Amino acid sequence: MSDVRIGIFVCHCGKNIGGVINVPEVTEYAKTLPDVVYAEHNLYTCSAEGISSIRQKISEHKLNRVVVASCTPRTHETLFRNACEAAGLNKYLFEFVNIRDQCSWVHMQEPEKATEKARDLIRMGVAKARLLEPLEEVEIRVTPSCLVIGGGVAGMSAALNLANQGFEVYLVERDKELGGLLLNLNRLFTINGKAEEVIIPLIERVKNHQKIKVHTSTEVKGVAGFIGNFDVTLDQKGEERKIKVGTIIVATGAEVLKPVGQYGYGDKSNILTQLELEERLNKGMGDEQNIVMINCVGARIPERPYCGRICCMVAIKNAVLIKENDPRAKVWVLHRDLMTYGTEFEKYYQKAMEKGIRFIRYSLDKPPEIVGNNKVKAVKVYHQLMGKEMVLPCDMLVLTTPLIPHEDNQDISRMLRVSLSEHGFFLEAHLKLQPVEFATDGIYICGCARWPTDVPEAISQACAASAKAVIPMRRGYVRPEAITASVNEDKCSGCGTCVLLCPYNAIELQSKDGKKLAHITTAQCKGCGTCGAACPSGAISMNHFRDEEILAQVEALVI
Amino acid sequence: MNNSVLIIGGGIAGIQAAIDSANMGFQVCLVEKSPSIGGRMAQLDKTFPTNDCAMCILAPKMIEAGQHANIKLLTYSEVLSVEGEVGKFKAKIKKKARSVDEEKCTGCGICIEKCPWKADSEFDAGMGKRKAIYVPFPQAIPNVPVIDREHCAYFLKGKCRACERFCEAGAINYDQEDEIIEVEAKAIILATGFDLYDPTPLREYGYGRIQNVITAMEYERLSSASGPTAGELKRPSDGKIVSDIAFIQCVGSRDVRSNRYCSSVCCMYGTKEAILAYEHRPGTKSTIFYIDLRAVGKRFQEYIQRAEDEYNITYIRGRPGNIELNRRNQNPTIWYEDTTTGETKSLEVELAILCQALIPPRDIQKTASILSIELDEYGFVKTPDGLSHPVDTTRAGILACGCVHSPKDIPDSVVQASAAAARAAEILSGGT
Amino acid sequence: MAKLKLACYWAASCGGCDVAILDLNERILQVADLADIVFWPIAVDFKHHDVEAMPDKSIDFCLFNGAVRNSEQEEIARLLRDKSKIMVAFGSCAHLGGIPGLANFNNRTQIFERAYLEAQSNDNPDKTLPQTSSKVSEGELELPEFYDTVKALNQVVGVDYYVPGCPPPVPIISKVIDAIASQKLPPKGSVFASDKSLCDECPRTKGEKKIKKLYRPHEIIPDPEQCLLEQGILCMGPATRGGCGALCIKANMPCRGCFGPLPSVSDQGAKMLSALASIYDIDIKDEVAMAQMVEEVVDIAGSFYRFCLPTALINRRRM
Amino acid sequence: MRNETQVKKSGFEPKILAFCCNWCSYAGADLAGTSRIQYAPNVRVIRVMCSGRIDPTFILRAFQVGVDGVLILGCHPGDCHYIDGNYKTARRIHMLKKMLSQLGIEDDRLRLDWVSAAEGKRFASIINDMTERIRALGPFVR
Amino acid sequence: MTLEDIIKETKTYYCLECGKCSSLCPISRHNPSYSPRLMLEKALTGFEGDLINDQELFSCLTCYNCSLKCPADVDYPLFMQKVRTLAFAQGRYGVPADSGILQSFMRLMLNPAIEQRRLEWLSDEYRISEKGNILFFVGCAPYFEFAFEDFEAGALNIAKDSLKILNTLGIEPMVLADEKCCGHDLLWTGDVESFRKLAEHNARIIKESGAKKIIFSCPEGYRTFKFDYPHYVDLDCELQHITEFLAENMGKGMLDFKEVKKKVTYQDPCRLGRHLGVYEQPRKLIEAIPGIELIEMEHTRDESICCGTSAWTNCDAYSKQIRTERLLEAKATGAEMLITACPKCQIHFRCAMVSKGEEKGPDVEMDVMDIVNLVASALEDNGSE
Repeated sequence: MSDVRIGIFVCHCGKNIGGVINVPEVTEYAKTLPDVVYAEHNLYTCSAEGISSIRQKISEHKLNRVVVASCTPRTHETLFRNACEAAGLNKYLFEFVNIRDQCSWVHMQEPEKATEKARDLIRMGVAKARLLEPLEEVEIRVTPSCLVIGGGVAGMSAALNLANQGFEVYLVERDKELGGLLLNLNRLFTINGKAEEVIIPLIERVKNHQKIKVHTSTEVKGVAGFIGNFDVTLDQKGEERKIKVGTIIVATGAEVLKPVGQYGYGDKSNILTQLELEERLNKGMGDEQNIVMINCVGARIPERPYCGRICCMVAIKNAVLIKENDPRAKVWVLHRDLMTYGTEFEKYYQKAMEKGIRFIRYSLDKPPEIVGNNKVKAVKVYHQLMGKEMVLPCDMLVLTTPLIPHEDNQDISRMLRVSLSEHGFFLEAHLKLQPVEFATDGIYICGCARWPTDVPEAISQACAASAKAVIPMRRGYVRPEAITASVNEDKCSGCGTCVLLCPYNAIELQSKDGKKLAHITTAQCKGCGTCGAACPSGAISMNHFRDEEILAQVEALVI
Repeated sequence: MNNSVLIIGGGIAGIQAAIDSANMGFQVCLVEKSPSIGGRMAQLDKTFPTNDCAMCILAPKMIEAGQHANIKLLTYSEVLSVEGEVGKFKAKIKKKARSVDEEKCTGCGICIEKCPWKADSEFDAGMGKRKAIYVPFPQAIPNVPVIDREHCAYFLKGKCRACERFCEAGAINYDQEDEIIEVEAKAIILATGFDLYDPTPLREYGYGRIQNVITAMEYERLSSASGPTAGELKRPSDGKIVSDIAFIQCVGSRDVRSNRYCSSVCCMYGTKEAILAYEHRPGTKSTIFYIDLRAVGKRFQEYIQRAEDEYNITYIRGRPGNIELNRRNQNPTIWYEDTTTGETKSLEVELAILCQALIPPRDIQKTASILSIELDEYGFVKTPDGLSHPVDTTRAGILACGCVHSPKDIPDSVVQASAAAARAAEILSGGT
Repeated sequence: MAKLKLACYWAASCGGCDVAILDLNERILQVADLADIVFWPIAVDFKHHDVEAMPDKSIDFCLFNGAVRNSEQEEIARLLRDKSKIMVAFGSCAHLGGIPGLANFNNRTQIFERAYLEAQSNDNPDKTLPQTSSKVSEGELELPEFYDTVKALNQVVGVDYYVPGCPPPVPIISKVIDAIASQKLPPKGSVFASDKSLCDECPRTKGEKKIKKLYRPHEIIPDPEQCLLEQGILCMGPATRGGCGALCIKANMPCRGCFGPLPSVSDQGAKMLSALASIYDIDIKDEVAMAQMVEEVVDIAGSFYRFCLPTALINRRRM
Repeated sequence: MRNETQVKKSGFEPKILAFCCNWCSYAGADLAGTSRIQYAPNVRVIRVMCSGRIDPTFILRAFQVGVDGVLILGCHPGDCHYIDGNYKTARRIHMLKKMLSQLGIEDDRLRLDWVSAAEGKRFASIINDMTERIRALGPFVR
Repeated sequence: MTLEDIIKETKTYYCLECGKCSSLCPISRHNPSYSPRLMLEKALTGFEGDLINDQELFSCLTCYNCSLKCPADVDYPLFMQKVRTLAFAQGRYGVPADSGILQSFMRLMLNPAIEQRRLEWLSDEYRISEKGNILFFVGCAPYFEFAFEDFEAGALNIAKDSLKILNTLGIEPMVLADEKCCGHDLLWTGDVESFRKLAEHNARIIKESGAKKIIFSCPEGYRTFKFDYPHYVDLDCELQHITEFLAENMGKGMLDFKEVKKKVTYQDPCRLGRHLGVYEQPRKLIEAIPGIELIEMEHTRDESICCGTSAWTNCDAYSKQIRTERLLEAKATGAEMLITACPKCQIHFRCAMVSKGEEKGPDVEMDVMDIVNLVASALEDNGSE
C-alpha cells in the first residue's frame, strides 16, 4: 500500500454543525489520526469555495484519500466525488462522514456528546478511507440497436418509435405475419373503430421502415451477454442467425384463456369465447335472439386471482355490436363487478345500457348454471342484487375469459434471466419506479406480456419501453456505479451458495479448467452485497464496501 | 436551447418525463406552479398496492431531477404564453418572486423556525398550519423557502423582518420581483396532474357541515408521519384517535350531478387508507361502501383479498344515501342499502371518509387556451386519435401525460410520462 | 546430515493425534531414520527435566497436539517453544481449540460442580473439589491450575505451522514430514491444507443451493451423489478448508468443520451461519417457519464452533 | 425520553453500533435530522448499500472490540431497493440471535428493525429505546 | 305503453343498482321489505308480473327524495306513475285510505249528471267576481271537511283565508262553481282515463271563465296543472302557488302584519319543494311576520322528509311512523307550531296525532297550521275576522 495521505474537510454548515459541534476541536483531533496529513474546517464545504479548496488541497498536499465530514451522502456524495475526480483523484477514494443530519441536528441539547460522537464518526471514516482502493467505472459500449421480441401492436409501436429516432431495430415475430392478437379482433372498444384500421397501417409503416428488420416465423433461441452487448441467436424456420444488439424489448403479448370444462365449453356448439364471437361478428351473426354473456370466467378465482382488466370492456363492446347489428336481440351480461374504469370506458358502459343491454351481478359462490345437453337452451342465474333465481332463455352463450400468459414465458424468462410474477406474467423491476424495465439492465417489457392492457395502454407502454431503451443507446455507453461484487477465483470453491441469492441473476457457476467457479457479470451486479456477506470462503469482495473496510470502521468505533 | 423540451407540471409524471428526456440528452425546462416539485404524490403517506411510502419512491426521482445537468427547474412559476409551432415553440414563463435568493440559500431552515406568522398549509389540505415563510414539505426540491406575501407581516404591515435577521446566508430579499423568462422548445409535455373534487355540493354527505366527515386527501395527511397530527388518526371534532371508520366510494364520480366518469383509482386508495388505519392502530374496523370494486391492476385483487382477510375491512355493496350527525358524540351515521340483501340500514362510525373524484386541474381552461389545445367533455386533455397516439393532443408537438390526460394511478402515469418523452424524442429527431 | 530431533506432546486432547502419527504405518520407519524422538511422553520415556536440560532451539521440530486447558500444559508449551526451532500446532485442538474448546461454554466452577458433585456416579459426601495444593498425610500435593478458558496453542506461544484435522489425515502428516525432511517448508504460519473450501474437492454434484428444511443425519438417508447441504443436512464443507480428501463426505456423513475456517475468514461459525441462513427458503413473515428454522439447526453454536470455539471472535460464553 | 438522573447515577454511557441501509433506514435517519427530532447520542452509524451486506462476522467483531449493542436497520420487507436483500438479513439475524444467546450475550444487545425513508420519528424512537435497554443491561464485558 | 317503453322514457336502464334511492327513501327506512331499487330491478329483469302484483307498488310516496340524488338520472316517481297505470289497467290498485271515501268523491265528480253544491261555504265576507283575470282554484278542500270526523281537517279554512288575503290585497278572484278535482290522486294511482276526464272538464270551464292566471293554495293541484295537464289538455294560463303570489306582492306594502310572538318550523311539502322547487317564498312570507322565529328542521328544503302518505293510498303503520318521527323532529327544534303549505300535509299530520282506536296515539302534541292561515291570522284585523 503506497503511503496513504488522507485529507479531511470538516464543515460548519453555517450554524447547523458548528452551532452544536466544536468543529475546530474536532479538526485538530482529526489531525492526530494516523495517515492524516491535512485537515481543515470551512463554513460551507459544499459551497463553490469549499469545493475549490478541496481540489486545491488535493494537489497541494498530494492527497490520495479525501474525507468530508458534513451533511448526508445521499444528497452531496456525487458533488464531492466529482470534486475529487476533477482534481485527478479517483472518486472512490472519498469517504463521507455524516455529522449534521445524524449528529448535530439530532443532539442539539448535548453539544459535548455530539462533539464526541463527531470525533468517533470521523475516526471511523478515516479508518475506512485508509483502506479504500481506486475503482474504475467500467464503461460499457452500447450497440445502438434493439431487439424487439413480439410483433403485436406493442412490439410494432416500440419498433416504430425507436426507428423514428434513428435506431436499428430487429423485430422478431413467431407467427407468419405481424399483428398479434389484433389480427383476429373485429372492432376495438372506445372508438369502435375496426381493428384493421389500426393494425394494417401500423404493419405497413413497420414493413416500409428501412431501420426495422422484420423477422417473421422466427423465434429467439438464445440470448447471452448484458446491456449494450447482447448476442442473440434467432431461429428462422430451422436456419440459425446471430445478431448483436444493445437493448431488448419484450412484447410477446398474451393469449385468451380457453375455458375448457367450464360451463360446458367445448362440448356444446353454441358456447363461444369473446374471441370466437369477434370472428363471428366479423363474418356476420346468425339469427340468435337471446345472447347471454358470463364475465369473470376463469378469473378472480382462487386458482387465478387476478382481474383480466379489459375483458369487461371486450364483452360490452361485443354486446353493443350485437345490439347494433340486431336491435331486437336480447343481450344479458352476467358479471361480478364491471371494470369500466376511467372516462372512456364508463361512457361506453352507459351507451350499452342505453342500447338495452341488461347487466346482472352474480356471486362467486352461486355461479350461473347451463340448461340444455348438446346445445345451451337457457342459463339459470341467481341475481345477487335481487336475491332471486332467474332463467334466461339462451340461443348463444359467450364466456368472457381473461388474458393469460403464454406458456413459453417460462423459457423467455430463463433465456433472458428475467423473472416472472406469481401470475406468470413478466415481473417489472418496480411497479412505480421502473414499470417498463426489468431488474436486469438493458431489457424492457411492455404490452400484455407485462399485464393485460388495452390498445392505448399497450402503445403507451411500448413508447415508454422505447424511451428507456433509447437512453443508453443514445449515450453510447453505460457506466454503472463501480460498487459491484467481484470473485477471487483463488478462494472460490464453487460451492454455489451465492448463485441463487442474487436478485439480478448476475452470478452463475462457470467451469474453468475442470473446476466450477462463481462468475459475476459486473454489468448486471447492483452492488447490494448480499452474496459477499453469505460467501462462506470470503471469496466475494464488495468494491467500496470490502470486509476489511467495514471491519476497520467497526474497530475504530471503540478507541 | 436547440434540442429542448418544455415540461409543464412537476408532479411524478412531469418529473419522470423530465428525467427520461434529460437522460436521452435533451435539454429540459420543468415548470412547476408550487414552490417545490413533487406534486400530489408528495402528499400521500403510502401508495397501493405495495404500501411502500410515497416519499421513498418520489424522493430519489426528485433529487435526480433537481441535480440533473440537463434539467432546469423553474418552481413557483407559471407559463404565461406559448407561440410558434412544433419544433419552434417560444414560451414566456413568469417566475414569481420567492423573496429568497436561491443561490445563497442553503436550506438550513432557521428562517422558518423563527417566523412568527402562520397560515393554512395547502400541502396538509388545510388540516395543519405552516409559517408565512415556508417550504411545502421537509424533502422539498429545491429546498429553498418561499415568502407567502399574503400572510407575511412585512409585506402586509411593513414590520417583523425576523427571517432576514436570522438568515446567516443573507438570502432573504424582500424586494425580489417576478421575472419573465423566455424559453424555446421543440416539443411541450403537459403534466399538470389533477385536482380533487370538493364534495360540499353533495350536501347529503354533510362535508363541511359534519366535522367528522373528511375527504380522502385530508385523511392521507392525518395518516402521514409528516402531517399535522404526525401520523395519528385524530378526528377533527375532538381529536379522538379513531378505531371505527367508514369509506364511501364514488363521491363525485359516476354521478350525473357531479362527474359521470369513473376516477379509476378511488377503489384502490380507499382500501389502502383502510389498511393504513389498521396499521396505525391494529384492531381498527373499516367499512367500505362501493358499487363496483375496480381492482384491475397488478396484484390489486390480492391486495383487496388481504385487506378483507387481515385488516378487518368489510366491503358493503351499496352507495350510501346520506350521512346524518349523531349530536351526542359527533359520530357520523351513514344510511345505506346493502344491495346484496336489500336491507336499508344505518351505520354509526367515528369518522367517515369520502373517496373524492379526480377532476381536471382548476386552471385547465387557462392552460388549454395558452397551449391552444382542446379538452374533452370532462375537461381532460383531448386525444384526437386515442388508439394509435395515446399521448398526443390536438396540437402537433404538444403531448400530455398523467392525470391531466385522464384519471389514472401512479404506475400508469409514470408509463405515460416515459411514453410522452419517447414521442417528444421522435419529434426532436425530426419525426412528427 | 545429523538426524533431526523431534518432540511430540499431548496436551488437552484425546490422544487421537498421537495415534494418527502411528497411522503412518510403515512410513513411521522413515520418520525413525529421519529423526530421533527426544520427547514423547506417550511413546518414549523422556521426562520433563530431560527437556529442560536441552539447550534452546535444540529440538528441530515439535508436533504439539492438544489445547491448553491448565497451567501445566501452558508451562510445557512454553518450554517446548523455547527448546524447538519449529513449533507445529498438530491437530484441531492445538490449531483451533478442538472439541475440548467446547468447554468454553462453561467455567471452572460449573465444570467442577458437574464433574465432582452433580454427576450421578459420584460418591463425594463432603463435596471435596480438586485444589491446586492440598495438605495430606504424605505431605503437600500440588495440581496444575484448571483455567476457566481453554486456549489454542497459538494463544499461548508462537506457532510456526498448523496441521489441521481431527485427527490430521495421514497424507497431510506425511506431507509435513516430507516438508521437514526436505527442509522445503511453506511460509511461516501457513496451514497444511487447501486454501479452498471442502466443496472444491467434494465429489458430490451440486445443484441449487436452496433448502426448505434441515434434517438431523439420522432423519434422512441422503442420496449418495448429491450435495448433502442441498438435501437439507448441515454440512460445514462450504466454510471449512479442504485438503482432507472429503473423508467424511465419502462415508455419507456431513463435514463438521474440523479443518477450520478459510484463510480470509476470521470466524468460521459466523460465516457458516450467514451462508446457511441466506439459502434457507422460508417466508420471514411466517413466525412459525422462522422459529422452526432455529429449532432445526440444533445447537447452533455447538455445531458451527464444534472445533474452533477458543479461536472464535467470541471465544467463550459470558457468565 | 432519557431522564438525566438515571444517566448520572450509573454513569455508564452505552456505545452502540448501527448498520443502516443506504436507501431506507439511512434516509429515515436523515429525515429525523431534517425534522430535528432529538435522540440519544450513543449510536454510531455505518452505512451499507443494503442490510443484506451485513456479515454476522462484523457483529461478532463489534462485540469483541467492546461495543455494548448492535442495531441493524433495513428497509421494510417489500421495500428493499434490491428486491429482497432484507429477507436474507432477517433470517441471518434471527439465527445469529439464537447463537449469541448460547454465548451468553443477552438478546437485547442485538436488534433488527425496519425503518422507511419517511419514518424519522420511528428511527429516533428505536435509537432511544435501544439505548435504554443497553443501559439497563450494563456494559458488555468480554 | 309497455314496460320496456316505460323503462326507456324514464331512463331506468341507467340504473347502477347502487341502492342510494333505497337508503334515502323514507318508506324503506322503516319498512324492511320495501326497496325502490328492488322494484326497479324487477322491471329491468322483466319480472312484470311480480312488479304489477307487488303489494308495495302503491306504497311509494312519489316524494322525489330518491330521484333528486340518483347518480344515474332515473326519474323514479314518473316510473312509479307509469307502472301504476299498467297495474291499474289490469285492475290492480293500492289500499285506499279511510275506506276509499276520498276516491269515491273523485269518482262521483266524474259523473256529469251530479250537481255539485261546491260554493256552499262561500259566505259573503269573501268577495269573488264573475269575470276577471285571476282565478283561485279551491281544489278538494270542501270535500275534505266531511271526510274526517275525529279531527278538524281545516282544508276549507285554507281556502277561506286564501280569499281573505287576496281580498285584502284588493283582488277578487273568480271561483268556479263547477270546479272539479284536479285528478292528481287518480293520475298517481294509475287511473289515467278518469284523470283525463277531470282534466278536460276543468280546462273547459277555466277557458270559458277567461282566466289568465290561476292561483293555487294546494301544491298538488299546482303541480298537476303545471306538469301533467299539458300532456292531456292545452290550457295556457299563468300558474302560481299562493305563497309565490304573496311573496311577489308582499313588498308593495299591501300586507301589514301585527306582531305574532311564536317559534315556528316549516315543513316543505314534497310537491311544492322537490317537485316545483318553491323553497324560499314560504320562508320569506313567514319571516315577514314580525315576532315570528323560524327554526329549520334537520331535514329541510330539498332534504325534508315527506309527511308519509300520498294519493290517499297505502297509508299504514310505516306512514304513521314516518309522520311521528317528522313531528318529533319538528318538536326537537323547540318550535311551538309546524307550518306547512299543503292541505294534505296538514291533514296527515293532524290525523297522526289523533289515536285511531287500535294503536296508542303518538306522544307528540304539535299545532299544525297552513301558512295561509298563519298569514291571515297575522293580518291587521281591519278586514272582517
